[in-house]
Amino acid sequence: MLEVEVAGMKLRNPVMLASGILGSKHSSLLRIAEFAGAVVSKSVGVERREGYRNPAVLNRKCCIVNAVGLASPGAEVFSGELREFSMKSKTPLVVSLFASRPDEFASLADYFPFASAFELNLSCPHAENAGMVLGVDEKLVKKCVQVIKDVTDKPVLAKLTPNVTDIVDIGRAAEEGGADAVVAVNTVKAMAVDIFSRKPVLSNIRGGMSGKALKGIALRCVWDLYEELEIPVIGCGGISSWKDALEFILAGASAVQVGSAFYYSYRAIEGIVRGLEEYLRLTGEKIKDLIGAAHENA
Amino acid sequence: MLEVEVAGMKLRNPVMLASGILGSKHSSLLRIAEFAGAVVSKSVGVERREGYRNPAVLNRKCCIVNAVGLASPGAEVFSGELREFSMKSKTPLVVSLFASRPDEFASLADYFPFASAFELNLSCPHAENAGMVLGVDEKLVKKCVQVIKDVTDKPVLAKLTPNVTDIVDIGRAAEEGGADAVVAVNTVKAMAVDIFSRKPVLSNIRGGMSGKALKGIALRCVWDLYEELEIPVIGCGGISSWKDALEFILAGASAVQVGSAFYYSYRAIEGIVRGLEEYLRLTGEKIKDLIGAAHENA
Amino acid sequence: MYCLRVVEVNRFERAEVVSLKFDRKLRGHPGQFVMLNVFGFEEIPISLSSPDTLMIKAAGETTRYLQKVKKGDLFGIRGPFGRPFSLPAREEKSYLVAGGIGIAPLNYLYARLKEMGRDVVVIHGVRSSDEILFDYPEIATNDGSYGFKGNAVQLFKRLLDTSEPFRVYACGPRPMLFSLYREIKRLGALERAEFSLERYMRCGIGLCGSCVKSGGLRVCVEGPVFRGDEISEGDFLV
Amino acid sequence: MYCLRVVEVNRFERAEVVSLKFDRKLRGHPGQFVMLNVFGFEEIPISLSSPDTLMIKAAGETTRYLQKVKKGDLFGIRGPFGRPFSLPAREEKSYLVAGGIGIAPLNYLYARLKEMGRDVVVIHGVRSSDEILFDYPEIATNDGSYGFKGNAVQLFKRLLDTSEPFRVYACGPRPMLFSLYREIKRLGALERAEFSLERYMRCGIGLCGSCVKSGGLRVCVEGPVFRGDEISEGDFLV
Ligand SMILES: Cc1cc2nc3c(=O)[nH]c(=O)nc-3n(C[C@H](O)[C@H](O)[C@H](O)COP(=O)(O)OP(=O)(O)OC[C@H]3O[C@@H](n4cnc5c(N)ncnc54)[C@H](O)[C@@H]3O)c2cc1C
Ligand SMILES: Cc1cc2nc3c(=O)[nH]c(=O)nc-3n(C[C@H](O)[C@H](O)[C@H](O)COP(=O)(O)OP(=O)(O)OC[C@H]3O[C@@H](n4cnc5c(N)ncnc54)[C@H](O)[C@@H]3O)c2cc1C
Ligand SMILES: Cc1cc2nc3c(=O)[nH]c(=O)nc-3n(C[C@H](O)[C@H](O)[C@H](O)COP(=O)(O)O)c2cc1C
Ligand SMILES: Cc1cc2nc3c(=O)[nH]c(=O)nc-3n(C[C@H](O)[C@H](O)[C@H](O)COP(=O)(O)O)c2cc1C
Ligand code: FES
Ligand code: FES
Repeated sequence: MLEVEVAGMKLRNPVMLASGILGSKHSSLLRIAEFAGAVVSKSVGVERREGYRNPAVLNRKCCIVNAVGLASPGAEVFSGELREFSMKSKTPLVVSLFASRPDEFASLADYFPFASAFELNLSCPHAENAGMVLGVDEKLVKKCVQVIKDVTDKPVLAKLTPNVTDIVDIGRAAEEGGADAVVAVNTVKAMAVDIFSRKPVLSNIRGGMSGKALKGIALRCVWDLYEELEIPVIGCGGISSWKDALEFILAGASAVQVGSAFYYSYRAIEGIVRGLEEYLRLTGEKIKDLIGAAHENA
Repeated sequence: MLEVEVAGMKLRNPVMLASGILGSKHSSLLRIAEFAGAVVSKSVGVERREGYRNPAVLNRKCCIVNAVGLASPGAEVFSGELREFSMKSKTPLVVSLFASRPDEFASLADYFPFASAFELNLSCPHAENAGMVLGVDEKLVKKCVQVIKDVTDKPVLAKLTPNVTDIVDIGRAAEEGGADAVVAVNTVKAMAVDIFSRKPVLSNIRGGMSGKALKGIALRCVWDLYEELEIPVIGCGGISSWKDALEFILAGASAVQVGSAFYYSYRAIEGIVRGLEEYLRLTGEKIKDLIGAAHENA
Repeated sequence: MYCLRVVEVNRFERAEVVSLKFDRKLRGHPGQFVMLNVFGFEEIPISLSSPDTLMIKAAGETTRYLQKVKKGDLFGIRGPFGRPFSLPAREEKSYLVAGGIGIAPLNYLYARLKEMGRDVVVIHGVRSSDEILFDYPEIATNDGSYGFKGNAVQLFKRLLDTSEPFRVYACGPRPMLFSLYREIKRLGALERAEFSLERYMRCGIGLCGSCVKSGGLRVCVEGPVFRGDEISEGDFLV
Repeated sequence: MYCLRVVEVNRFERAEVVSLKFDRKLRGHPGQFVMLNVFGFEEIPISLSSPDTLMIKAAGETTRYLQKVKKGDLFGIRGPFGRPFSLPAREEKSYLVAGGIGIAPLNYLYARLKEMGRDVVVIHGVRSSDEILFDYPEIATNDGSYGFKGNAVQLFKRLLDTSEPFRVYACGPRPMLFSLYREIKRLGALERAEFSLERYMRCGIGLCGSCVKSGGLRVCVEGPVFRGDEISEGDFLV
């Protein structure tokens, strides 16, 4: 009922954990993997990276703004952590990678022989020399995907930024580079100023906005990508209920990723999976038949 | 205490009405002009325009998504409506213009001799052949501003879209074209799907998101534009309280515009003005001395 | 927006009116309206005719389609929105003056006033007996095919007892409202009368400005119900 | 984030501890913490030591700066966050075992338990008499300069009366918590003990994952207070 196949991965349900949320330790990944269709680990680069000073995350009424700055122990150490996960769980593990140049992506793949797939972070909006600095440039995006596809047979997902004039152009570049799917989207550039101290709240000044406020933006990106690309689209941004997830699936998402909703509940994914299940039991349908269904009615 | 001078306009307070909100009739403009520092009228083009069918506006918890489609009676009829306003109110009237080509902007100016300034809508994200289709292109933006500056001595504000890879590039183009200020920002592209009917909610499918969810995005745009441009920045997006307004002013806005907040209260602007007044009475400061103050502390 | 399902359909075919009952009560008050999203057609403003019913008269494409709705059909709803009718003081007698489909919100108000044990007269004016929707005692037909021959305002003038405190609540076509307004103005009782007005609506939430009337008032928020003294003659002439 | 103003400062200079009282009570419970944004420095997690005070020991740049705070200074606050201490049953005697600045959250718990009329023993272990912050009767000093000579866990073992129902609440440095944990485990009473743990925190709201401990539990949400049986020995060794 809930099974989907995305980018060559068979998932028991279409609800994945988004990168960077509780994805740094095998223990939290394991807990979430009990219910998730797949988990994506925190983005990792070749070298250890401190990340930004606190405050690095801000919770507002309708959104989260974060500038964690891709804090990571580096590929070698992190591969040990993730290996532990892969030994204990059957849930597919997607390893998210960041890099400052296309060829760095290639060198990262080797560290994670146990990965079910790789997700390229071409979209973090606050890292100085990684993420969206590559992801706004069609040529670089294509190149990044190509170099990693050259060194691995595993599926490669390109995670896109909405901070571009036309996300479809970027999605097409990823497709041309050989991506097996695109993930739409990472956070939107945003910030906050504290009126009492009269300073930006985040130490990095600018951050990325996620959560409910992102939903309509992400949904539009999924809709447009679905219309123009051949490869599947994975939806991400502001999904916190089964209704949200279904909205994305109807708009063309083959699967969805859930991040900020864990602020409201550790059972975010469990709740969405259960909700979709109940809904489909009522309608007697299969989730995979609903992917993109709203385009026929539009 | 609250006086500011923006783009050559002296405003008794920095809180303006945003374009497209209650800006089609002189009677509603008059009511809002009682408290506002300035009002911006609904965008008008040369010809009458139907706009999109209903549903054209959707209210969600944290945001409004609209695709009104620049519905307008056309310049000639609308000039009569606005003239009535200008005869009855001393509050500066900014006339918002849309066009499908740069030269059309020039032909519009003549209809509104009573305007205090013009605002160029280079940013509506859902009109087919106007707004953001021009506003994503630096050359066109520069050209649009130039042609209207050639035919009028009035201040010209360029209203920018956040749906671009780098809003500062677009802002710079407006500045080079001779704009007296930029307004940041118009709505972000977004949409919604109804899971019961399995259709996009808006008749136009895609719309623009405004309201609280837009605030952090707009604030980041204002911050970045303030750092790079010489001309003043007018903040717009998700402002609904005096605290929001102050946040934008500290981030570099010389004035702010308020739109969706009228969903919560017709007294949105009155409330913001009163709140700022009280705050400044407490601190003993002048609002104009706070413009961009957070940059010094960052 | 949320979705409601139709659980009962009542057709008044000769009047080209349909009454739709939904699976849930809306938390609204008499005089308020919802934005009804008729999927595949338009989203239109419709007054509540009870906590869970809407009555719709065929006027164009969407409302004509609605005449054919079946039990089980789903509709999108935003609202209820707008200012409801205010309620009369205990000693006041209420005159509810409806023209045509204008009976819809007044029917809801009637029920509410009866619950409260108030003294109410409903006057419903229609073109001919075909268009009678409820069996209120005071019916006026233009063609005299039933009840009083004439229009609702004429019947109202005949029934109004100005010797005791009264309130007037009105909904109907513009010319009818205008003639009633002038009558009430003549009586110097504008602040005792409330009129439900119509304007083209897009947003229903006070932003787009398409429903603004004189005085800068928004029919979707400050209305649709206005007190007589909030209305100017021009409001009936647009 | 919102802002609070300091209305009272209490300095314990020899202990390098400061207690800040704010202009407003935080709606929190003993054991919960806030993310304290020290403008110009870092945002750090600090436990509530009462509904409106925080006690901070100098540990690094930010906490050292905090020692110099003055009345009137403003701080950003997110929270209170996290799971508080659970309260004992009426018949249970509570042993609050604190090491150093670990007394902060237990001081708040003590006040709450006293209000409820419960039987409480507070055991506070410090290095020397310089570091005593409150005049609780049961003080252990490593150097014997005051009270019991030894550490808090040794004193706890001496005072614990296992013949009656009891609960243990603990906060302090990792080695102390570990030795207490083993003692409680030996007694087979892990589910009667609660430990307030510390991990590096970024978000404080359960997203970033930096505070995750064994079992996938988040110290900022499922903690900082954990029951003994939710903790594994490894949690003290990282
Ligand atoms: C506050 C309010 C309450 C109403 N309550 C009821 C009711 O209870 N029952 C009922 O039958 N009708 C009611 N109407 C009128 C109803 O909204 C219109 O008849 C309907 O919108 C017609 O739509 P259509 O597509 O069938 O016709 P169209 O062919 O699109 O239009 C026919 C006429 O309907 C009016 N209309 C169309 N769209 C709108 C719109 N978006 N907003 C306002 N008017 C519009 C215009 O005058 C138009 O000329 C109400 C209107 C308002 C403003
Ligand atoms: C739930 C919780 C409650 C706490 N309650 C109190 C309290 O009531 N009083 C008190 O004095 N201290 C408390 N602490 C410890 C306090 O957070 C650290 O002492 C403080 O962060 C040190 O910051 P610094 O910049 O001065 O030192 P740094 O030089 O930055 O760091 C010194 C040490 O403090 C710890 N630390 C630094 N930053 C953090 C962080 N973001 N999260 C967790 N630990 C950090 C690390 O172990 C680090 O090695 C608590 C910690 C946690 C996790
Ligand atoms: C605290 C935090 C850390 C994140 N870290 C990463 C990351 O390392 N890599 C990445 O691709 N996305 C990262 N993201 C973005 C999320 O994966 C996701 O794209 C975004 O938050 C939108 O989804 P949501 O609204 O469900 O959170 C992070 C988001 C948050 C809130
Ligand atoms: C219903 C609606 C209509 C709008 N029409 C226009 C318009 O005609 N021209 C324009 O420049 N902006 C228009 N906007 C955008 C607003 O002026 C403003 O930029 C945006 O809503 C963000 O501000 P807010 O969050 O305060 O609403 C419209 C917005 C809404 C909600
Ligand atoms: S319908 Fe938009 S303001 Fe009333
Ligand atoms: S501090 Fe981020 S998950 Fe706990």
